[in-house]
Amino acid sequence: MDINFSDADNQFRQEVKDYLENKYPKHVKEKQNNGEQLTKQDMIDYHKSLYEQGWAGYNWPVEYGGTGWSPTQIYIFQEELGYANTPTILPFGLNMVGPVIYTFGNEEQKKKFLPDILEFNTWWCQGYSEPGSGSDLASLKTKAVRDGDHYIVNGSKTWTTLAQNADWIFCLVRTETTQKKQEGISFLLIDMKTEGIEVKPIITIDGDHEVNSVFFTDVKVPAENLIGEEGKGWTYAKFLLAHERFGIAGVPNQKYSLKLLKERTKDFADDDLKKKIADYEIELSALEFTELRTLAALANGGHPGAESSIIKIKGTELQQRLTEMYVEAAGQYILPYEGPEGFNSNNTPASNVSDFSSQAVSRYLNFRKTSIYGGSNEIQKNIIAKAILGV
Amino acid sequence: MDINFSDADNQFRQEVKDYLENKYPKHVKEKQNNGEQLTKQDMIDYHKSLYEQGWAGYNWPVEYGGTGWSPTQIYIFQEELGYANTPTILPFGLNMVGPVIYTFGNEEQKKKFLPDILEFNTWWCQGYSEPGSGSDLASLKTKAVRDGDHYIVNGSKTWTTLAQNADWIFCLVRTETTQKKQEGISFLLIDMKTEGIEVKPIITIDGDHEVNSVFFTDVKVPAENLIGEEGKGWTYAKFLLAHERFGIAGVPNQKYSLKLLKERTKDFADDDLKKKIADYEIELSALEFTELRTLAALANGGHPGAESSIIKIKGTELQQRLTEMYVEAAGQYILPYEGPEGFNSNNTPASNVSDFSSQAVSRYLNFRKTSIYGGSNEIQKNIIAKAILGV
Amino acid sequence: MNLSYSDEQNMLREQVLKFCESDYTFDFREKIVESNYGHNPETWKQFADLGWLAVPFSEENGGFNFGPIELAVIFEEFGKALVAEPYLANVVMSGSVLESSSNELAKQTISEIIDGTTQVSVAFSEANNGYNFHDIETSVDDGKLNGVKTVVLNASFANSFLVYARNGDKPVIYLVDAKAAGVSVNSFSTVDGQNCGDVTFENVEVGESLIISHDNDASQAINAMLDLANLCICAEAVGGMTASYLKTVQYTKEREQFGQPISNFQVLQHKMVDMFIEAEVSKSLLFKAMLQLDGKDDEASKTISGLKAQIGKSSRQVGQAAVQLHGGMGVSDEMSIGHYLKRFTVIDALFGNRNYHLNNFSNL
Amino acid sequence: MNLSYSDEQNMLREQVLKFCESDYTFDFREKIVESNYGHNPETWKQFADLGWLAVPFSEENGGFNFGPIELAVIFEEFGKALVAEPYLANVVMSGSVLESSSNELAKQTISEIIDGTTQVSVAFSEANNGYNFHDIETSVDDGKLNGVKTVVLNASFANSFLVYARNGDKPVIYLVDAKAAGVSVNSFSTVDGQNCGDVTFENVEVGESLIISHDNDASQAINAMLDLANLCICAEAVGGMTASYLKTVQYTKEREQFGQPISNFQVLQHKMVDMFIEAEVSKSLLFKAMLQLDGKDDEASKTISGLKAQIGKSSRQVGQAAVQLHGGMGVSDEMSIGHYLKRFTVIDALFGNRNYHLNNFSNL
Repeated sequence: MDINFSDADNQFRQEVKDYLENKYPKHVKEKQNNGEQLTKQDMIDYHKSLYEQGWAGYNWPVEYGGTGWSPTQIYIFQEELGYANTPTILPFGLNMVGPVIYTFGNEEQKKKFLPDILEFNTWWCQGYSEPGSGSDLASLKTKAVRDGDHYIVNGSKTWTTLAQNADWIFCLVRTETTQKKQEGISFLLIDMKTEGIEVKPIITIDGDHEVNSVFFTDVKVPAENLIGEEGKGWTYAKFLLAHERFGIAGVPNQKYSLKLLKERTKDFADDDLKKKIADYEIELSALEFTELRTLAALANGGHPGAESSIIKIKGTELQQRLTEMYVEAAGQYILPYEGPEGFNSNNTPASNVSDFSSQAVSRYLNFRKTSIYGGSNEIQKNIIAKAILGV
Repeated sequence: MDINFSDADNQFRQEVKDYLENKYPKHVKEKQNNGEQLTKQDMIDYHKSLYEQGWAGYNWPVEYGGTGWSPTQIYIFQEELGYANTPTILPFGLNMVGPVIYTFGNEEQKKKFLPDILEFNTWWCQGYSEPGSGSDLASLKTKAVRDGDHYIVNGSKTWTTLAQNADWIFCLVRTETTQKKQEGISFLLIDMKTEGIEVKPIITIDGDHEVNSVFFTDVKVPAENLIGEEGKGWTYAKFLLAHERFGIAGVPNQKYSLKLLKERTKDFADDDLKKKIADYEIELSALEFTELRTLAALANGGHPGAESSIIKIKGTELQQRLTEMYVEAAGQYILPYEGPEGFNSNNTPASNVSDFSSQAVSRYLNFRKTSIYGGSNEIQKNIIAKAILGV
Repeated sequence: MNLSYSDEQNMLREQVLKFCESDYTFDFREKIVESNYGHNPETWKQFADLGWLAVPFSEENGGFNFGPIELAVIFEEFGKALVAEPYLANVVMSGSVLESSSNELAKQTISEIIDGTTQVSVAFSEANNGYNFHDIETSVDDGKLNGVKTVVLNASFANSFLVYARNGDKPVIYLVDAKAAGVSVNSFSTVDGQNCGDVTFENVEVGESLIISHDNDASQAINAMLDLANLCICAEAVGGMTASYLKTVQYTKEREQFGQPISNFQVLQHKMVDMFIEAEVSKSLLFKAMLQLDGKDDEASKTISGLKAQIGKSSRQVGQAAVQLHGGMGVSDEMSIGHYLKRFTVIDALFGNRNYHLNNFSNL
Repeated sequence: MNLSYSDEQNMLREQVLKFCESDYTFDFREKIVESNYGHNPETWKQFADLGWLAVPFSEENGGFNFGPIELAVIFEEFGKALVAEPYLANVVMSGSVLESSSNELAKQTISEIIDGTTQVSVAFSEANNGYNFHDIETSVDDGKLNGVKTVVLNASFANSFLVYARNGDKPVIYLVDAKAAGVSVNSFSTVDGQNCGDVTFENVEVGESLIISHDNDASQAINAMLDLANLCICAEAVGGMTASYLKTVQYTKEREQFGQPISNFQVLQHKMVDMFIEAEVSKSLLFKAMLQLDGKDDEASKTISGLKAQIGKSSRQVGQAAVQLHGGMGVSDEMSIGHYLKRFTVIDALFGNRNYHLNNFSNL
């Protein structure tokens, strides 16, 4: 056991710093550091800059164009990006559908989709949840009926993040009605430009438009877009969910936000918030080392399993606590609202010396979703109870 | 609505103070204030002094020798006793079996038992829990078989508080094996001197002997000691449990302990414990007013029902938090142990300026039971969910 | 000691409850919040007609001479219905400051508030004083008022401001017309759909006639206002918590997952029990605080600090649990449930948050 | 970076685990705790024969030159089995202080500790210094030692004491024989069945030859000892937490209520999941701390404070939940489960409790 980084590791860290210094797009950097919202094009520019560096597939195997990095390298990469406050790498292509395609897809699908995912030529979104299904994912009702070379898809998906930007959606659809609801589900890739698809925004309590409902009316999907076997979609879905939970904790981003919070509160007279911050920081390092232990197990040939549920639960709890501390630090100056909607002029309230206060409540409210989506934290506890504790 | 006390109330408070000053036994007072353990005789002396004052039945109706006090009077009485650090009034006779007898017993039973309960001529204990039953109280197995004028009782009870001092025990026994476990249970009063009863101590993790196992082997109990109808014991048991939960929070005692804790910690440099104490004190007043609201509802003709579960849950949580704060305040000086058992001389550790430290861990461990007994807090939440929320 | 509401108080509750159910549905509220900073002139007129704008004022001033208990009753019901009208800013806060004054200008202003023809906000908070509301820089020199007040509630609709300032070392409260030369308002919608603003005073002429209160009376008036305002928003939060747990119970009974209503799951049941308990104990403490304030008990301020600290904790727990148990619907803007959490967050931040009041309680 | 135990470390764990399972059952432990302050000379001899008493010492001093990782491995297993032997007081604490010294007396004492022929305790804490261990009154004047040390671990069996004192302004550590004239020990069983004592020094003659360490080296030696001791008891707590959740899972599967194993109840399942999570994240932080201490990282002290604070919270939660889920059996002295909670409580209280270390972490 050894916590020190090798010379090679240190050299690698320098490479990441060089990227951040020279190749990370300047306009993205500037907006991020000012707390401005990024456009779709900004996000594309950022992801493409990673691709050009050869790092888009930072957690993919070499054979599919990934980096094949060691856990230590992935850790360093994420840490440096976090410290530099880069945008979150969008997970829908790289961490979700990508691994499903290279694990369960056929050669043609790999050739067709993987390069565009890495190069960020296609923006993906996730068609899992439905209005009635929620945490009971397998109860989904969106139907795909085989009709010659096509499936005809009818139904709707909800809570679809950034569907308004997406080129493709990966969907769980019901291809057969069976006794056991986990059977008869298939995994289908659908071009968002196909006729019959309608995207409607859902405004969340933070006033933002990030999620959507997606409606499918007689949507014709080529049968070649089916991943793996018809009816085996549930297996692929569970594989994806375990991968999704991994990295969901956003430790590097949390470290960056923590740094800002400490700067903001360093002159506070009362110790209370400082103790809360210390308590949070301690738990954050415990979470970080839990991720590292899991990464080490993976490097020894394991798979992300129920242990990743710990990371989902603790990671989202800590993210939520962080947003609560931001609210506490801002005090009454959370009131004036400068969100995307509303009547406000471009004036900034006199009490807001930075964007710190005005964003506090929006972030707080926005992060409530993290303990709900991707399998609510209650569901994660059910998973651990069953898979690890055996009760 | 009015929070102020009437002149009559204030005069009543003075009467309680007079009792405490003049009639509350001096030897009990001294031991209590030095934190010494009371003997059985001390407890009897204390209860008899209340009886002589006419206050033993402080929450009983006048017709059975009770005081018939208003909720406000009961509140004042308990508050003054708490501030004076008097021993807890033992609930087994006065709050448990007494109300069962005067509500469900026949005239002879009332005449035979109630005066001795008030006068504390009989020490009662409670035969509810069994080794296998725990929170699933109705699954009890102790059997009573009718044999002429008697029942023959076989089985065992456990966690019986102060059975070593008791003259009588009230028991739930199974008089019939039925489909539904709540049926076939009867409520029996048993003289502890009867042949075939054996009491064995259970030592708890705080090192104390407070609870016991009680074994019954062919114990002959006169049939006249059956309360109410055979097979209806579950109804009486539930009535008793709701009464038992009421007052279980021990708010006045908590106020006294809080006062000591505040004195002990007033010069502490760090604010952390002071904030915890403030938080606790606030919640204690919330609990106190919850009790008062319930008392007011009772005075208007209600019965203690599922609402008393709130008082049980919050009351025990707060008691436990209080003991945790004592441990925190004592720091490393919790280590030297001066409990009833052990090798120690009568010397006091140099670090213990008072009994404060040495008792901290014992109290902490002792109070863990409060969220377990009388229907565990999980069971209380089930009760609220069903009876109040209707889920 | 008597812990039962009077018939009069029960009738008042009934009246507010009925109004909210029939005239102030969530959809109606959302329209007002989205279009007009939470204030609807017609609703305000209804308030005036129902006599609600007169509730806390003395009979001498044309009011009903009701006290903290009646205000708490109203706010508990407002909290259930998420009422956004500027009752707090006008009737409670300005009302409290004005009622404490015996001068004619104050009396005149009260009568205009009661009939709904004017709106008044107290401008007391400043950007750099955190929650130390008496540490102010706004000052009067040579009859000219200068300073900037922040987070002034309902600044968008206020016709005048009660400005907390100092004259040399002495505290003073002036009534300043919003249209007076040198007054400028920069207003914002608040996160919970009401409004507040920065109000800047630049060489505003303030004669002696505009003084509502001065010296010790002025700082006492601000303290009394803060106590009453905190009591009212705590009552509002208690109403909101009650609505939150009731709506959550209802939702979980209707929402099916894994082939059954999710209310069948024990973990969710216990979470709802925790919500219920938090709402109930908060309500109990509200009783203590309103009774003490009503009885002018010396401990009232301390109890209100305790209540505010308790509410900060309980309402956060209840609001978060309500959102969590509603799942995706909990974070959707079109459901009311998330708006309770928002309002709880604002209530905690107003007039001293949980940590501030925990300190206060500890030191009082 | 490498987060896998070496083969040697895994073998050590295996050895300790096997010993505890076969030679240190709970019943055996209870007898030793009840009859002899937790220390059994024969068990101690087994420790010596297995080489465990030599673990942290340098090869030069006849030890295995193992570091914090190996000690953590041992303590994690000790924690699972509730081992009460005075390994912490002798091998870790006195060992750490003695190993930091280069003088002959220290080397001689180490060899006696390794072969199990002597026991030594560090006497550093005083009644009035709380957790400010460098704020001491015990002093040497004219070659005479005077002062009272409190909560000296294993004082009942110590043949000598490493006494932290000051000579004028300078810190010094002396090795003082327990039988020397002027030394008196007032010992107590501890709440968790071990022992500690007050040790009084009254005009005890201490020559220069008894100095183990002085000046800055002495205070550094105390700090290094505290870091290592805290790491070890945190590892012990991690072992105890692991045992607690495993035993609780087992118990709930066997205990039937309402016609089924209570492990079927979702609320209890989630409570056990919470226990599991707390044990796991604590273990993760233990990894960070032991690796940093092993690598002589500048941040090690801060991380150990963080770990101690985390353990204070997590172990309390796990210990309390374990007792609660065992119901009546949880508070019964004859079951092991309550003894974990007791030990967690003592571990939190030793060498700075959660609040102390939270402050430390915040200020470092």
